[in-house]
Amino acid sequence: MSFALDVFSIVANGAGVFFFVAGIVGLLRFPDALTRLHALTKADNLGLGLVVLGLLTRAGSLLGALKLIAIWALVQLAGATAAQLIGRAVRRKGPAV
Amino acid sequence: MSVRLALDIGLALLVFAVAARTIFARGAFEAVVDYVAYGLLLSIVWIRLFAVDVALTEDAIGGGVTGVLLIGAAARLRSAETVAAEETPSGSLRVFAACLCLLVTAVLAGVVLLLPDPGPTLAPQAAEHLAETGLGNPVTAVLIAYRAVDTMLEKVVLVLAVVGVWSLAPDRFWGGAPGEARAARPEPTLAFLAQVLPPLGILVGIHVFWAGANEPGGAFQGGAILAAMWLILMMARLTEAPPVGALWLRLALVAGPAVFLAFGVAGFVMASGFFSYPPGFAKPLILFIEAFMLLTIAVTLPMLVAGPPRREPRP
Amino acid sequence: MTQATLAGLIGAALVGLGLYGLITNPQPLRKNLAFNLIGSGVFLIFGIFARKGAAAGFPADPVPQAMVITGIVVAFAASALAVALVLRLHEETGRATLRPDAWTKPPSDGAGSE
Amino acid sequence: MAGMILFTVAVGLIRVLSGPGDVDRLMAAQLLGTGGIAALLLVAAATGVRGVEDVALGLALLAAFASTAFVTSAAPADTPDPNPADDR
Repeated sequence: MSFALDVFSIVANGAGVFFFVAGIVGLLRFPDALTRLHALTKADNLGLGLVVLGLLTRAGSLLGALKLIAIWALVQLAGATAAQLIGRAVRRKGPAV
Repeated sequence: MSVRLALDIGLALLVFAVAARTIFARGAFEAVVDYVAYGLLLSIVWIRLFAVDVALTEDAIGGGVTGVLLIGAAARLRSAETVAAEETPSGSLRVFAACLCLLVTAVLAGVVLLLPDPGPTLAPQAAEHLAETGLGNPVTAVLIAYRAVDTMLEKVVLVLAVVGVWSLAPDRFWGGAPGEARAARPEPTLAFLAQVLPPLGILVGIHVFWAGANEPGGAFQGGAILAAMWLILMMARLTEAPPVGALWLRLALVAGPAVFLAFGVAGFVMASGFFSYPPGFAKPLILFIEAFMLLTIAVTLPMLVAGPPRREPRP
Repeated sequence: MTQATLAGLIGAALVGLGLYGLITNPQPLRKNLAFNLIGSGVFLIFGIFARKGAAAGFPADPVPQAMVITGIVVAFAASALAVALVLRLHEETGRATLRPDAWTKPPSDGAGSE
Repeated sequence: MAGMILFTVAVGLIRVLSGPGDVDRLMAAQLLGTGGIAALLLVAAATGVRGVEDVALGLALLAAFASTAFVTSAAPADTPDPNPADDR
């Protein structure tokens, strides 16, 4: 059982890292600010989400697990808000800002 | 172990690269964003040094109030940048400065490499009396019990800095509020964030403060998080900075050092001397003092960011 | 222990880097950033003292750690005051420069005058 | 694992270095924040240091601050918008 949990943890963490890499590649390769913003939010949500999921299996206590979930939820909130704000700034001033 | 060492070297190079960016970036705004990123990396370095309390301070202050202060300043100073760019010193001075800095770095690096291992330490002394303070976190014990005068004076420095910032106000604005008048309509997205975040932030701030007695955390870190929450309310324009003449504001600013000092003096009567706590009551007293310091920090830091008064006081 | 030494070496490098920025960069805000870099370099060197002083079951000596925490807070207060001074100077003269001869000229004098 | 995230973050930083505009720099800083949180959690799991969750929690709370400060200070309320019609 613990072996299965370990495998799950490693797979989830690996998938999280994959999304971070994907996000960075998007940030580097996409042509304009709005599409780059799109890539950024995916990395934020899925990358950290999967890393947190992987680490949840190792959380020692309920409080620790709740903290991990809270971290993810807060980053979701921050990411979504920042994306909105940046997106609006881009639209207001044009992509060259 | 070798993987970890490689990681550490990578982290070190990263920190250095971002620091170099901060110095050599073209525009001030770029430099400031680099500096914020640098603060984040630094808190990872502190984790690697097993100094979690420091990491918490670095990210609570560096990620919150410092970022807001510097980004705001860079945006205001944008128009002055082109003028200042003409005053870049000559090539020979740069070379001289570079040589000087390399020398300083070399000397410091030599000192670092020549340090004895294990080095001199006060940890056993800190551990010896830890039980008497009733605390589990040695860093908090050092801050509030062993080196209490330092910490009290540091709060005084914070208050003096606020006095300094406020004294930059033009005469006609004295007693007024910092910052611009509230906008007619706050930006909806920002307002949403500023409504959701503070309740959670206050919870986390108080948790960090409370946990600070035994786990990494404490009044500084908790206070900096609370300060950031007040700041986001002001940034979203859901609330305004209070006028600097407000009595409650001034009381809150001096509450921390005043209470701390009062208990320090009371140590003469209740215990063996200045800033000593009566045995058995140390922990409740420390938490009581820390609660007021939390308040002072949570009020001081946003006032430092908000700057001098910029509006005439209401009659 | 190599990690601690490494951190100390970055600290040394950061002090040098910050010093260079402090000397050569003409903008006060950038000087402020550079000064903060020097500060954090010094803090990191404190960090290696703390880590090397690990004893009595603590992973790091708490005394230097507490001093660094105090230092971070004081450094913030100092930067906030410095930033306020620069902003006020800018409001007053339209410039942000440390050259005294530039302060007396009115802001409308324009950028091309020197 | 933490290394790979750190590497990702490093490449992200190159973006910070070469970003064509302030917005890109901000996006890189945002991603760096999230990546930093992930790296922090993984480092904590790998080395078993206590209390790192609280550090990550603090970072997560403040993750939106740089972007917020940029947006609110980019158009200060005391200077009139140069061309208000452009707002929408």
